[in-house]
Amino acid sequence: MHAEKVKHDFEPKIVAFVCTWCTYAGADLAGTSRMQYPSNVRVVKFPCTGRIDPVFILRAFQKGADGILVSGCHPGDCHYMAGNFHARRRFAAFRKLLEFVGVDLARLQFSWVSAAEGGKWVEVVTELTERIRAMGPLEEFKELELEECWSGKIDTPELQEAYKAIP
Amino acid sequence: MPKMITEQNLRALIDLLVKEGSRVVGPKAAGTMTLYEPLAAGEELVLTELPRRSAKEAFFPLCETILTYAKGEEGVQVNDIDPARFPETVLVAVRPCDAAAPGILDAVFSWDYDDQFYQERRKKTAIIGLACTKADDACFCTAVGLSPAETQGSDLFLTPLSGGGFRVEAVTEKGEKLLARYSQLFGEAGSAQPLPPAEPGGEKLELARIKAWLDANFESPLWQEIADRCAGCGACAFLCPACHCFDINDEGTEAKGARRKSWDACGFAKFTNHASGHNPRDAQNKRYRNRLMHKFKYYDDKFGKHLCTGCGRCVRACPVGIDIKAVLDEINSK
Amino acid sequence: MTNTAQKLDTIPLVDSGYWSSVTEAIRTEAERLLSSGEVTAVIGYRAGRRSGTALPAIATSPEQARELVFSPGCVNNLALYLTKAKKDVAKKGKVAIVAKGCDLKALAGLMGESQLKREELVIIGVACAGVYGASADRSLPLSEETIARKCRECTVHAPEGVDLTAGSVPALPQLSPEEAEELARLEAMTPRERWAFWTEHFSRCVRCMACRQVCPFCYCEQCYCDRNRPQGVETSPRPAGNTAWHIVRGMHLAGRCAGCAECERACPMDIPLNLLNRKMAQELKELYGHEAGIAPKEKGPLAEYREDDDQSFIK
Amino acid sequence: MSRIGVFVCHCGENISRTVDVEKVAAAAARLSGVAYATDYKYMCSDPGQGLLKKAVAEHRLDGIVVAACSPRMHEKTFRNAAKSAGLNPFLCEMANIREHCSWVHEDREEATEKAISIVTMLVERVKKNRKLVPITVPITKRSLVIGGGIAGIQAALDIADAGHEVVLVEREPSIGGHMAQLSETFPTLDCSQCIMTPKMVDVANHPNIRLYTYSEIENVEGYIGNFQVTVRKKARSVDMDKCTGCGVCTAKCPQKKIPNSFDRDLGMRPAIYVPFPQAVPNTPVIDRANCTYFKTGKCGVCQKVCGPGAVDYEQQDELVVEPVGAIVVATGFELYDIGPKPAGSPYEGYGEFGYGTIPDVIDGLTFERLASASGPTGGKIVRPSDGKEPKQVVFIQCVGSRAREKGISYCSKICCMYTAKHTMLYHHKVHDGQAYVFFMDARTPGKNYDEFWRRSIEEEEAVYIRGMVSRLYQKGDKVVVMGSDVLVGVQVEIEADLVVLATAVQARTGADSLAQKLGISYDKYNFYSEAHAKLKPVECATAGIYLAGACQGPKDIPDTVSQASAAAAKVMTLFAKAELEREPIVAKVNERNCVACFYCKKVCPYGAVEEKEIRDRNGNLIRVVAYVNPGVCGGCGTCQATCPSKSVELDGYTDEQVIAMIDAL
Amino acid sequence: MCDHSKNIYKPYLATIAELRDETSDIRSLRLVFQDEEVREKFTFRAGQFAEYSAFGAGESTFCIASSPTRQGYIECCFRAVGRVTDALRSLEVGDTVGVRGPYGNSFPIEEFYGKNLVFVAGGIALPPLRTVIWNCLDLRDKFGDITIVYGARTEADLVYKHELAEWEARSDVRLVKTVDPGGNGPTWDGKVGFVPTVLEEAAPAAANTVALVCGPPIMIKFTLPVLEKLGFADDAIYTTLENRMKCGLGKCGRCNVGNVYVCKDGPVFTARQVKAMPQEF
Repeated sequence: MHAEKVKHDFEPKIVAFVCTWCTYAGADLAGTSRMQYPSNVRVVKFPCTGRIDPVFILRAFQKGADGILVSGCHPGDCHYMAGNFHARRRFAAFRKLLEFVGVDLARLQFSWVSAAEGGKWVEVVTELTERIRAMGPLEEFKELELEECWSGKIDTPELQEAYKAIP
Repeated sequence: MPKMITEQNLRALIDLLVKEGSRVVGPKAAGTMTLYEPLAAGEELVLTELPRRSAKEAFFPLCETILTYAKGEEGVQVNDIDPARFPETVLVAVRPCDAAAPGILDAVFSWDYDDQFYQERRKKTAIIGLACTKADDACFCTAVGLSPAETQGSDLFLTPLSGGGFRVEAVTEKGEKLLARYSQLFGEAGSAQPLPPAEPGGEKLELARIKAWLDANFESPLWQEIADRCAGCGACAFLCPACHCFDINDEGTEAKGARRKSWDACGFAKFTNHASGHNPRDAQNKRYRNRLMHKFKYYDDKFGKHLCTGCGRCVRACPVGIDIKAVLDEINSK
Repeated sequence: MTNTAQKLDTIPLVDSGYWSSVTEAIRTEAERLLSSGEVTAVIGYRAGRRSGTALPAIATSPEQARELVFSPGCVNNLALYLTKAKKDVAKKGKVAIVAKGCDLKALAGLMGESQLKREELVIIGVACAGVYGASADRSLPLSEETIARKCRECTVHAPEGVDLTAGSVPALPQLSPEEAEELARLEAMTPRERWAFWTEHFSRCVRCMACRQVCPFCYCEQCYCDRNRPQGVETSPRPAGNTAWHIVRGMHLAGRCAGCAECERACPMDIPLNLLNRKMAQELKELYGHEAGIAPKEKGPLAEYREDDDQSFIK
Repeated sequence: MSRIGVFVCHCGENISRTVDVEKVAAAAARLSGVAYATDYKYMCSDPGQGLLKKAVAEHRLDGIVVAACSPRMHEKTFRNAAKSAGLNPFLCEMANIREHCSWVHEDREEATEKAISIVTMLVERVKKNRKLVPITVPITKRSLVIGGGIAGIQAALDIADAGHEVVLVEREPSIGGHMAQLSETFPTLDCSQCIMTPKMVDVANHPNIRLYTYSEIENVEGYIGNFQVTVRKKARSVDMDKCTGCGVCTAKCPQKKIPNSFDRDLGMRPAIYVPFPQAVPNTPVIDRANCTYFKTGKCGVCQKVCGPGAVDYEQQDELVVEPVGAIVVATGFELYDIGPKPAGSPYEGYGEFGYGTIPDVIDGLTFERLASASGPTGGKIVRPSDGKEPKQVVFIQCVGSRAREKGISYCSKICCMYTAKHTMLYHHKVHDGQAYVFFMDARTPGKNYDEFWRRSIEEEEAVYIRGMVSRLYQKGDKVVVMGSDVLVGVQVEIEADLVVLATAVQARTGADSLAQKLGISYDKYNFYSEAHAKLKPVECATAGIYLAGACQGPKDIPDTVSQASAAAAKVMTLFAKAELEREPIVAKVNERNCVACFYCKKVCPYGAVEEKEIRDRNGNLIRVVAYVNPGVCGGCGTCQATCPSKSVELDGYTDEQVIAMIDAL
Repeated sequence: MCDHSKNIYKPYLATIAELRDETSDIRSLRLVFQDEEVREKFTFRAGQFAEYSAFGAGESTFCIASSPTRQGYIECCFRAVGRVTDALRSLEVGDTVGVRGPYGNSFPIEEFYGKNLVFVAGGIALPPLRTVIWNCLDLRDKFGDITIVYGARTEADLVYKHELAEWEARSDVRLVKTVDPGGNGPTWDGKVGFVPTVLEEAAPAAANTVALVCGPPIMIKFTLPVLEKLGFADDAIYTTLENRMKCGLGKCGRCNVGNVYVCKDGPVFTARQVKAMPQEF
């Protein structure tokens, strides 16, 4: 029934920031329904999308995420009434800022996945993983991590060595 | 016999040095500014402008990794950075106010404990100074005892000649060696006259008088008056050729990461803040006082030098118009 | 000068009488306010040591009021001196502040954020013709060449809602919107090109925090980026931490920034920081119709919502 | 925090089938800060929990990660186990390697790798977890019921009977609400007054009920268990303590020509009046807008005739503060105004149906007053225009309801049934009369409802015409109703003597402003929103506030009474505990860093953020900071994401915890 | 002492051999250098400090709290109040920390030979004196009377409780322990009162005596006049200053009080020296 497992050259790191009431539960439902999806995603649970600080997205990119999903309750379904409405504005603005700085927004997905939408969770995660896999690793932030003074070039051989020494 | 070098040969010298594996750092166009940066070729050298940041970062970089660590099964592994492997460097077209700085900073970086990150770079760096023929109204090197033609601090010193090219003076043995090694690029100076040095304006300062006032005026309304305006940023300190405060931080996780040393500024509110919340310099007046005292009194007390070369960078950069020259003028007149 | 064919962009935008009339109006009002005891201090500008410069001044006596000036060198947004981080300045009692139109927006923003109360403030508005740009040759008069980029697109030459307007707005030519053009140029780039543009700038950042320290809205006691438990943003001046810092700052100011461009002016590394703020302002205007204005707002675009807000970007 | 125990569950084979649990445990054991790691077949079983408890003691664990199923499944279980092992339960976290891993991935290698990474993230998180203590909130065991209709009366009586004090606030001079206006009720045709008035009297006499009529809610502060409600007692101009209800004043009042709104303006009342004879309390009120004394300063008849001297023209509105622990909102509904579109109304009017212009076009509630034995006509059905008995009556259903183009798309739920009832009442009173009903659908779910509806057709001879009325106009003393019968496919024209419109039920005018005072949410029609449509149908999202009756949406009497009792039961459940215990996932303000921009307050969906003044020892104000009331905080964390300096932090989801997880990626 | 020939910022690695919670947030660590050579060569003097790192969090400065007479390990004691101290506190026996040092000057123990000693400490400031106390007790016959006045806010805030008991039991030490009013439990057998007051009551003779004082600024402020009243000269009073430090090497520019670098000119100062400094600490 299941297709033969394909080995890919590049397996992206995908981080999902989700609210506990809808999307986390939706992902649970995908589990109880034994749906299958790529194993790249790591879920970080929040009470509400309203709690998700843009800094977390930035930090995840810096720490090696190749793609990020932010997902919560559909509008009107927020367990806290309005958290997702605030989140919606916050991320509408933040994605524009990231885009302006030069982050490809294809790497940052937002979705509403309810507790009943196990299928949608699978769909969203699969689609994002495949898209990022096709795009390749997010080099931009990784390059930055290695750079030091003098206009961002690794300046000396010993520094290059030092960075290599960080496993 | 005085030597000279044409501008073309100066650029050729850079090309040659780079080719031989030296790192050459000099003024280079960086967007709207000029910065001291590693040069890939002689043509990148900019001779007309004072770089926005001082040359101190050739010895004391903005941020440098001093060690890396990783936690493995057998505990923590610390990976050293060996200063012995820093590259041979030539700092080229350094203005006298920048060239003077290392001579001031040597004292603190070798005081009992040798900071090899600084020392090793210092040892391996030759400085080719360049006399200034123009100054702006922020420049005040002459007021603090330097001059646009000051050779002290340089190993080799260039003075622009009226007909183009530069008169070359070997100031130190290091300079002599450079001169000898690349003699094919240097010619005889002949009769060409050097361009007159720049004339920075402003009142002369009696630094001893200023120090005497500082000795006696730890408490003074002056500090509050300046602090009222001071926004508490670090622009002055970071652009200063002589400021050398730094911070040490671990970046990374418990499992792996790097320890880094980076510039810090005594004007920052949290500079002296204890983890407990106690802060000895808890107000901007105390912090500005420390800045000025450190420059013209404390460092003098300790090392007999003052931490100012009159480059004027802090004057130009201060977003709220604090003018250290005006402050010194005021103290000088007291 | 014998040179009659003066370059068009170096022609003075206003005659020097304008500056002296504004200066005189500020002095007169400041003197009156201080001698009547209506205020304890007037925050204004006085001339700096170097020609063409001016610096923030806090006049507490009628004599000091006579030293206040208004010139093209009066670049600072003095609202800075009213916010909490610099609260020493606004000593006890009512203070007056000299404010250009752009500064008024910052004052309004601060009122909306409960940092200021209008009734505790006397605002001396300036009918402003514009000020020098950061790299201007200050020996020249204010001209198309020397004017600040933000002033080229100023819509608030005449202050509103102030207690007194100093001077009157002279006739000013329409100037090309350089910043808007630059923004459009960046928007037209590919993400990778923009990334290169910004990281080149950010890699030069020395983390002197001048952008933060001069920002009227960065009045937090403890900046998020100075926190170390957790260290959300790396503090050392490396490209990674610098980029994070400027993105975080851009986000923290989104919907709050009044567009005074002080961050950009203060930056010793010439990072065009106001482009970030301007971009966010433009987006928030498009998305939610928000614009920084002279009237304080109750909430601001990122503290409120509508149920039918755009969500086309959400799957 | 660095003696962490990691317990990897096989979940029978549910996890171990695809995840190499031993490898996960071994990898966990190598993580810094992990003092003990093991795997076990069923962690949630008694022996599994025993294993955990034993390990806590043996290895002095100060944090636990159970890698097993979803925390939504067993977080409570393991936190309780941790608690019984002497550990703060909030130092225990679950790594979801079943729903999020073993069940959704087939490749053993990949799934194992993912499980290790999930466990690593949770271990890093637990290192930053803090001990949290459940929050207890004291409860004031009194409740407020807003609205004295059948919903409010039922809720108040239930709570009062359980022994708790109730404050019942009614806007009108008398309790009773819409039900008191009805003639008879479907599907049993009981006389509404007969079943209602005894309950009204019970309220008046109940020792646990404090009744405020002619009063409104001025302000609500506080939170669950601890509300402070300010009630505005409007000036009645009659001293309730002195008045004996003798009725002399109303009889002697010279101003008698004021339309009585209780009777839908069909009858008249004096300026000092009780709205209807069975009113509770039976104390008159002076309608100051229409009283000659108040308008001109002359008259004063009522004061002169009042024996006990109860009439008090100087009486002022009075504000009373009532501390209560719970609030039942039962403010009911009003009828859609079917006249031309009123200014400010979101809905289009029904000018075309002549309401307000043609006197013999009336709404259903007016018909109730006509049919009521205690109504203005004594129960005789007559036309408002000439007092003649109508021989042909047309009833039109769905006026306003289910009319998206007019602004309302919902069904008003009660109209099908009351129209059927109207046809019956009409037929009982006018035996030779004919009732026609224009209807879209007949909706009769409910016990004995369909039977009742059929009876109106089969026994009471009402003619039901499926279709909408297209036009309606006055012709002589008749009202011509033109419509189409879509079943037969013909145009119908009826010359009616009376037209009765079944108008939509809508939220009370001002329902939104009351909601804002209460801090509860409401939908676009201003009906109050329940916390969950199915599972929390009587609770508001704001803790401690409950809904009863038509203020939440159109309802008939049985549903209203059921919901009222349900709301009362919720209040009693709350009051059954000595103190309220809440999960401590609430936001806290770091007062040292707070700069009082109050963005937290601006975004808080619960209104939990207050402004707190910090004063020195001498009482001088130093500064103002934000304060999050833990009793009100819902724990969403929106404040923290919004706070520029992160001076407010949500316990259980702190930045340190989140960033530790991200860094462990 | 560190081999600074290459990288003066590189710490030695040490293993936590023992740890002890002194109070709810104060912890003592006993550290043993991992490198055998360092273990043998590492020497220090009482009063010197070191930079301790928790890798990933950074470095923090505390005195070496153990006595130079006890070899093979060093001890430190700290309150978990910041990023680094929190991280240090989260480490367990067997975990690795970094140590740089010893830095700064020290108490001139040899000059105290033959003299009486009075130690006055408050709260968490006992560790810098504890190193001297043990140093002197280990060379007991070189000193005259030894008096220790130690106080804390409450009983629970006293550090080194087991050692207090040990000193109390010794006949050659006079320990006066005290807690602030209200800080005493039902079984408290010490004094109740603030340290300066208790010191005044204890009234150690000033003749041929050196006083070593360590404590919070407020305690120092009220203790110095008491000592003066008891007849102690400013030169006979020693204290230590603790400023925020990063390098510990006299370079980073943080710890200076006027032109005095606490990390190199200090941390041990006489009262005379402290009085001569600008009052900015």
